[in-house]
Amino acid sequence: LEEAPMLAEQVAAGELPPVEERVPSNPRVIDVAESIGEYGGTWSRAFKGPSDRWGPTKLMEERVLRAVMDADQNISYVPGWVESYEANEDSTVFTFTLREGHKWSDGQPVTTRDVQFWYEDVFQNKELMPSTPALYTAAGEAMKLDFLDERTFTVTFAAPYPLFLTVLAKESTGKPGLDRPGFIEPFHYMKNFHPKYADEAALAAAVEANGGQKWTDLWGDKGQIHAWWFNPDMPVLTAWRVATPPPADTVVMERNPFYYAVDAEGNQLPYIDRVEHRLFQDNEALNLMVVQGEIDLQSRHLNANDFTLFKENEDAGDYDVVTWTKASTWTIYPNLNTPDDTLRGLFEDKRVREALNIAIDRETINELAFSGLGEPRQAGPVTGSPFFDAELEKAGTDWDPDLANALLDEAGLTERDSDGYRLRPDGKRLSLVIQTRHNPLLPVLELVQSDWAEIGVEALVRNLDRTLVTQNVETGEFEMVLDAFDRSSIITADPVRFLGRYGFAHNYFKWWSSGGNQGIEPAADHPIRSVWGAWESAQGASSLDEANGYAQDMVSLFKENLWTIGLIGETPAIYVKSDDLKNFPEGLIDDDALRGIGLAQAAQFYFDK
Amino acid sequence: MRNADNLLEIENLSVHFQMRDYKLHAVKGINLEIKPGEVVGVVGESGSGKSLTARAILNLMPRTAQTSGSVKFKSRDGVVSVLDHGRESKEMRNLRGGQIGMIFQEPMTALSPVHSIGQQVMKTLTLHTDLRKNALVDRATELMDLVQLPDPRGMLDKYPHQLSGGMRQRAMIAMALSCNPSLLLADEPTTALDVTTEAQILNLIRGLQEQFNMGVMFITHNFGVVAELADRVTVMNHGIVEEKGTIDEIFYAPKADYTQKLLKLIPRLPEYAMADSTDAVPAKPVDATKKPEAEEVLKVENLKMYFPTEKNWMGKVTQELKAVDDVSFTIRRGETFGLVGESGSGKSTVARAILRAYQPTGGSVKFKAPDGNFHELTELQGDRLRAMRAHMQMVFQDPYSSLNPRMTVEQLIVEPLVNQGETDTKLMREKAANLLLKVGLKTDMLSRYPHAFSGGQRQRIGIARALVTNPSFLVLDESVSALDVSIAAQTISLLKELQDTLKLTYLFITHDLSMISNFADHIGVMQKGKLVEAGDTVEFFANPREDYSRRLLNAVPIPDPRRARALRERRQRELQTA
Amino acid sequence: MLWFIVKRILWSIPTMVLISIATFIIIQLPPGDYVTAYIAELEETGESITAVEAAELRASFGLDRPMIVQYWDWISNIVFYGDFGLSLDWKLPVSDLLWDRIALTLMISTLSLVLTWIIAIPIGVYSATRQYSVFDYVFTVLGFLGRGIPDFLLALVLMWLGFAYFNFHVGGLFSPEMADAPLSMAKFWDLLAHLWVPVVVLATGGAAGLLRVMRANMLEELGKPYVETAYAQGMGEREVVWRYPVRVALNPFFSTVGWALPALISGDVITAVVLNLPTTGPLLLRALLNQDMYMAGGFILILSIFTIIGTLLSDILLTLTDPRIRHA
Amino acid sequence: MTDSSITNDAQEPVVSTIDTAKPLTLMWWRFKRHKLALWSLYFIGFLYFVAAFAEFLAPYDPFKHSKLHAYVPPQQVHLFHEGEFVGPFVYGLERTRDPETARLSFDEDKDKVFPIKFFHRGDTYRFWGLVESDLHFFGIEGGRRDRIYLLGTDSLGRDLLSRLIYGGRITLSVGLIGVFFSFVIGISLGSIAGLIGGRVDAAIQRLAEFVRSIPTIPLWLGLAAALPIHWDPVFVYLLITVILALIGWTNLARVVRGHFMTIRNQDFVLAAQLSGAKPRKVVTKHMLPSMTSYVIAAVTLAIPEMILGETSLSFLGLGLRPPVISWGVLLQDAQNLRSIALAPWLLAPGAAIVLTILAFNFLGDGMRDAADPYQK
Ligand SMILES: Nc1ncnc2c1ncn2[C@@H]1O[C@H](COP(=O)(O)OP(=O)(O)OP(=O)(O)O)[C@@H](O)[C@H]1O
Ligand SMILES: Nc1ncnc2c1ncn2[C@@H]1O[C@H](COP(=O)(O)OP(=O)(O)OP(=O)(O)O)[C@@H](O)[C@H]1O
Ligand SMILES: [Mg+2]
Ligand SMILES: [Mg+2]
Repeated sequence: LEEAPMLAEQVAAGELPPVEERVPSNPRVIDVAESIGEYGGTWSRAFKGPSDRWGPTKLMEERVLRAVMDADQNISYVPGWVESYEANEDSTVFTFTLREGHKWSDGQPVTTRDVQFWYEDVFQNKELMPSTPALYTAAGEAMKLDFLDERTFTVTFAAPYPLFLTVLAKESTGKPGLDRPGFIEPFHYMKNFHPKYADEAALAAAVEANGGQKWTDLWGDKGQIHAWWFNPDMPVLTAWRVATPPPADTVVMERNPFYYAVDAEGNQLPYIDRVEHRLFQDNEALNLMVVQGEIDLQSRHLNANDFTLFKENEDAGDYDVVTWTKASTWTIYPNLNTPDDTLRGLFEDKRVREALNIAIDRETINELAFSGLGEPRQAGPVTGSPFFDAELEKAGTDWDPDLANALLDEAGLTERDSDGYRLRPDGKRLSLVIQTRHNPLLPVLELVQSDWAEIGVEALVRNLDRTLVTQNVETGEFEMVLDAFDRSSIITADPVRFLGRYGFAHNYFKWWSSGGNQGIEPAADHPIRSVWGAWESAQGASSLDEANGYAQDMVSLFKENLWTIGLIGETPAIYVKSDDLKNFPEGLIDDDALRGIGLAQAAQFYFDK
Repeated sequence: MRNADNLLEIENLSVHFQMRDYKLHAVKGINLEIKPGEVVGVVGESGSGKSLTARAILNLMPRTAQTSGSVKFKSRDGVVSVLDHGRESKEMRNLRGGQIGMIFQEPMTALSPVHSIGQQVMKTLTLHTDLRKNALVDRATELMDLVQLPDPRGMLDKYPHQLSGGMRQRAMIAMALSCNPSLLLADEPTTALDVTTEAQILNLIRGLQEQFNMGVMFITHNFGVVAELADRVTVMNHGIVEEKGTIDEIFYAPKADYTQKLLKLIPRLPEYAMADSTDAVPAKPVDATKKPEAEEVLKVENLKMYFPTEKNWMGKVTQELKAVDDVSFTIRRGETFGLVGESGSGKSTVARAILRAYQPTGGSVKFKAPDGNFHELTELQGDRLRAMRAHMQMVFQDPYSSLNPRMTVEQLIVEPLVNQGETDTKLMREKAANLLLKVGLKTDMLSRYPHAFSGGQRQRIGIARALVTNPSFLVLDESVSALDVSIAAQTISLLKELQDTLKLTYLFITHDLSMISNFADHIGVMQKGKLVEAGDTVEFFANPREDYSRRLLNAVPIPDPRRARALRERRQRELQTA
Repeated sequence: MLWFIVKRILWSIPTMVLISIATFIIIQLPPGDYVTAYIAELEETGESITAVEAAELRASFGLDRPMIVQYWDWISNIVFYGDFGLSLDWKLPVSDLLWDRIALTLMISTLSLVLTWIIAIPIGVYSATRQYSVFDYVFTVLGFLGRGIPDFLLALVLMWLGFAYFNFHVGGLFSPEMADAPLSMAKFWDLLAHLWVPVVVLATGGAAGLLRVMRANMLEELGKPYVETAYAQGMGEREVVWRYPVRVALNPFFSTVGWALPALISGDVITAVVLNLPTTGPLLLRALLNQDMYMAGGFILILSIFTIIGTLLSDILLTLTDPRIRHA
Repeated sequence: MTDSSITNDAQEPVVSTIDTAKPLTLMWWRFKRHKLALWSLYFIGFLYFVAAFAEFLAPYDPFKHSKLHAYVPPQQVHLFHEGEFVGPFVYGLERTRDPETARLSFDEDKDKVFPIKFFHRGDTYRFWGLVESDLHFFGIEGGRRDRIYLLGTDSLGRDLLSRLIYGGRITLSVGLIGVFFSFVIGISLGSIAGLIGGRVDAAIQRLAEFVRSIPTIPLWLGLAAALPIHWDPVFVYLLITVILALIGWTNLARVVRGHFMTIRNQDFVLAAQLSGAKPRKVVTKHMLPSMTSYVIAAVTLAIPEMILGETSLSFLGLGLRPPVISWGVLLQDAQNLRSIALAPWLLAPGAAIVLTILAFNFLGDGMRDAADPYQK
């Protein structure tokens, strides 16, 4: 085992145990992408504000298990902070074993007590978690945890739940502290802030000092204690831990001396000592940092539009532009729940949806708005995904305005007004408001607008504030919205896009997901019910293969109904990488279901000096 | 210099203005010289170029003026040819204020509105003397005292808008005299001063002139003042010098027709009112001139106007200046009420309070409108006040500041008509043109702006504006003070004519007792905010009751150099014996 | 004067109450709340929460209570404890966040403000006294160039030119390697090298305005007779101009200068955003967009207090500089 | 009321023969002497002319994109082809895309000569939405793909010149309405405060403080949600400018008030009041003219603010946005490093804005001088 030079001094001074005592006896071995690295260096990147913890989070988050992708884009799962995980035959009981000698970043051992604490005092605490997240339930019942010994625990469901592990590898929001994956809490630290364990007066004082009123203000959604990003004292399992938290303008993360992974030669990871995140407010400021060579590695907030700009300044800034493929497809969602009945009727008519689809000249959009770097396609699983469907990818993408016109005529939209626009059955002009929060995509919509004008459909483009669009989508007050169809690599990890959420049938989805308490009930024969049915079957399947089969059915249903108007997808995800930074793999799939940059295993990046 | 003795030599000075399609020759090649210790009186028609000549000496012409000729001044460091130097040059800077003092004709506008009197006077002192700090304040206070301003120390902290016309004029005089200049350019410096103050100021100038051998160019329309002060006189008309000569030559052997005409028109106090009259019992004028008693038009009762001068921290007034204190008088239709008195005694304030330019502190003003009813002016507001104002007009003491600088003469004159709803522009224009002619101006001036006129011309524009609506009541505040005697006479007769035909009523504020004696039916005398005497004009001039009134009458300058000299000598003798 | 100030302070109490209520209402005018903004942010990152979770979140932030209760909670904490509450977004006390950035904000905005004045007033005076001279035209054109190009674009262009043609390091206030270095001469130079862009950008926009206003007012005053008097007293041109008309011409400047006070604290948002300056302005912008109501509300309240103080200061300045107002 | 005594004895016509120009005529004379102002007036007139006849003067449909012509730099107009005079013409375009950087570059294809034709028939349009025509001021003869781009094209291959010409329409009309409104409100409230003073002034000052304290962003956000989404963006923008005016008056009001407080007791104001002028007239004819210079300067300063303000709200969904074309919107296209570095010609709208506001400024200068009685 090798010692990072940065820590050698502390070890010599006796402040830190030697590396052998810090690393589990059975550490995780991470395969390097190119070569064994060198220690040291600071990785500079940029962040946009307090909520932009997603960037730092994804580059180093730890999970029970995590996805890895090889050079042939084959996706597989490996254990994360557990030594092993195992499911029983019918996927009702899952057994996890912790690593021997694994330590929190403050040197305290990681045991099942930490898991038990999470389960009993957080997960089951009604003040922190008034309701149970659906992903921890099966057949309507919450999971049960049993602790066999210091290192082993089991999770038991009332019904088969084969997708449990897949979900765990992706899902990151689970209360409290929202952005943190569940399952483990540093008991020795957090107990100081839990009324069950803490001294009442001391806890009250801590709450007061933090400007809160209740103990949950310290811990829950309002608190900082529990958020690694804000609290440097919080013990973590990740490769780095925050040293200078926000609101500093430069947030600094430092290596975790107790990180549990090594490279093939036994060097404790990570190689890089420090990660610095500089605050920026506007994307152009970030672009300037990039071309000036101030960024060592970053993709977040970089836009494919700027590809040429970045490319041309590669030499000036001593960096390379490396691309991955984005799993998302820019998609216009017609709202099947729009309050306008006539319009809803039209949207429910597949001929209309198909006409709107094929009226669009996606080649031109790709050429003009994406410099030809993307691919005209329909919303659906990305190339390389196990659920990829070549037919869906091309469904409705053949540009054929004549056929589109014919389809609309067939759908009864034959009347036109003096400007040449078609009239709806109620005599009003067929005009569709497309909302979007993506400023850079306005040119795309301008092109769509002129394409649709050719078939007598008026598109009104409205660029709105992000929150406003979200609010409109939440309430269903929209006609069409342009957004990314994402999470389309491992769709079983998070299939909400297919189920209608935040897109073509948000209110139907709400009805379904709330068990009929909220939202709008679709007609009994509405095809969306079959999608939900397929997903329910997948969740309740007894094996992963069976579940995946049902998921594939969902994809087929999607293809059949053509609910969305996908435009361009598989655009390059731009990574700006400093010339010195090594072991960054090229050509992976950038998707949240695969945890974005996390797929590249940041702990093994290094600087070649 | 042609003559080494001369302090100032003006040779062939011409000034013209390029108007759009013609040249306006304001000064046409005049020559003038002043010796040290000499007072040269400059008299002449209003608008004849007197002020421009004075400004040329300082090289401070309006920027649009084109000047030719030469002006040579013997400064302490040698002869300076003024016009050869730039307006802002260092040479000029040395002369101005220090060696050449200038009293501008219109002191009301000539002072900076945002600096206190003290700051402005002391600025000249710091520029040209070594006085600093306390010595500076002391000297400034002394100057205030010299020009007869009350509360000299307190005066330093006042701002121009808090002072009466005469007070501002005196502040201006103090500024000009502060550095004991070797040449004083006094452009009608006593127009706003009552005769007693005027006499003292003249004394002061004479004293300095003797003490420092100061040369003085004294522009005035008041032949009494000329007679009192001047050694030589220059008479100007239409931009040329009509006649030059010693004072006696001009008064007793005038050659030019214009001079003769002027001398004939000089208003004089009635003989019976002359202080040095040897007649013990003056012959009273014939009673027939007296008009029959007419109805009352304006009743002023216990009028008070106080200005706060000090406030405590709560904003409560702790000390106030009683500018008008309990003044009552009545004016009858078709009459002229002459208001005279000390400078700063509250005359203008009375006028303004009557017309509700100020809200009086107390008292009542009743005005009989043409509808035959009395209206309490102090209580009117808004439209009703405006309705009353249609029957009243005022000619302001300071013509310059009362004319909107951005309006042409035509706009200014017709404005009251427009306000009354008149829309016929042609008719209005004709009226305006006629009025201009009546007050001795030319109709081609209609499209000029106020700043392009001489002081007297502006005053006449003010009169024309006041007359255009034929108001039934007119306040004239020092309205002919800047006019030469001939135009003043013409204006007065115009006013009289209007009064006779239209039964106009005038409140006439003036310092010119000689003029008012021929014009007013009743006279009121103000002192320190109070109306100390009021009564029939003849009565007043024959038998002034109050001590102050007598002093006023005594101090009237007499437009007769010999008599003035005799009087001066007599007074000096009296002083010595006393 | 003292009473005047006391009276104004009394007046400001109802004004503040009104402002605080209006602010609180207006902040909540946009549909949705912080949780909606939070959902939007999650969506953008490929995450989601359920409707139930959203409701729980609202409850935990107290967003589900009636507005009046929320208002009282907020304002009473401010009035009685000086506690501006927790920022929902940063999960930190609002006051901490503001204090953190206020020093730098004040420094930059004061610097650019003072620079604006130092540049604009003399040039305005010069332009008026030398109307239609070459320099008058030059400054006019430069001024309007600064005004006609959005600050944002100007900053970008300057930075790009600096980077592409002069190899300057631009953006932010320090180079990355200097940011954490201890205070030193080198760091100071580094700061100066970065500061010129924001200062130029901020100054050009503001200076053009003040310059033209000064010029206009000076032209109005220069023809007045009292200027002649000043010359007749023997003053040189510069002294005449600066002592007399400038004082009168500054009236519009004094009328509104007090409102520079709140601007000093918030800084220029757009420029700060593009130049990546760690000032308070972007913080407020972010808070408003994310509906971080305590952060936004507290900040706006502070700004309005300074607006009120600024008006008072302006009025005091006006009375001090112009006796005609003082005695009115 | 007749004044017999004055008019009757005027025997001869005194007015007709003499030079008594009306004040407005006087001003025009003085204005004409300011050559730069005169030229600026012509220039502004020209701009409005261009905006009025945009359809005819613009060579192309401003919305028509071209797949092959994205980011074409401004084309050079030549006169001589291979040493021979042909009159004004442009060469054809040769497009290449760098496979590495994806950058498009265009070279002149010296084999293709396209002479510029005036009164050329091209894209059809409806003039003012009424008359259909296809006549354009100029264009080139050639295939469907051959076009002339004097100012280059934008990212969608649309002719920038045409867009600039169309953009002037909104910028020079709607953009200036807001300026007008905020001036009316500012001047009115300022006048009232300065003229009446006392309690009225105090109330207006508190109102100003209040209005200044209102956070605008949430207000706009609220509005963005409240306004029907179908409404025409130009109309929404118009509404916004009016609302902007409702809160943008404070500065001007305070300045006017400050100035009025200094002059309200001056003799010429009193004289106007005594001559029976109503308060409104006293304000508009006497008091405000004394701040002509300031008001003109403030207007010229407000114009660029409004033009640029067009887009500052756009990220909230409220300002003008594409497909509406205005100079502000066009300039927004250029507000990124990408355009500055790769397509600097997209900054052309900025030049148009600067030129326009300079013209407005010099026009203002001329008007100021014309209204200034102290000028010759
Ligand atoms: N700026 C100017 N532009 C045009 N004409 C002017 C200007 N200033 C003065 N004048 C004209 O020049 C002539 C002389 O003016 P000046 O002021 O010297 O007269 P004045 O003799 O002092 O008269 P008064 O006794 O009335 O003061 C007048 O006719 C006046 O109209
Ligand atoms: N606005 C004001 N504020 C304070 N004091 C004032 C104001 N106006 C006038 N005064 C004072 O009131 C007194 C009377 O002034 P007023 O102008 O009525 O005098 P006047 O009799 O017209 O003198 P003059 O003959 O010199 O014009 C003076 O002492 C003056 O200082
Ligand atoms: Mg004169
Ligand atoms: Mg007076």
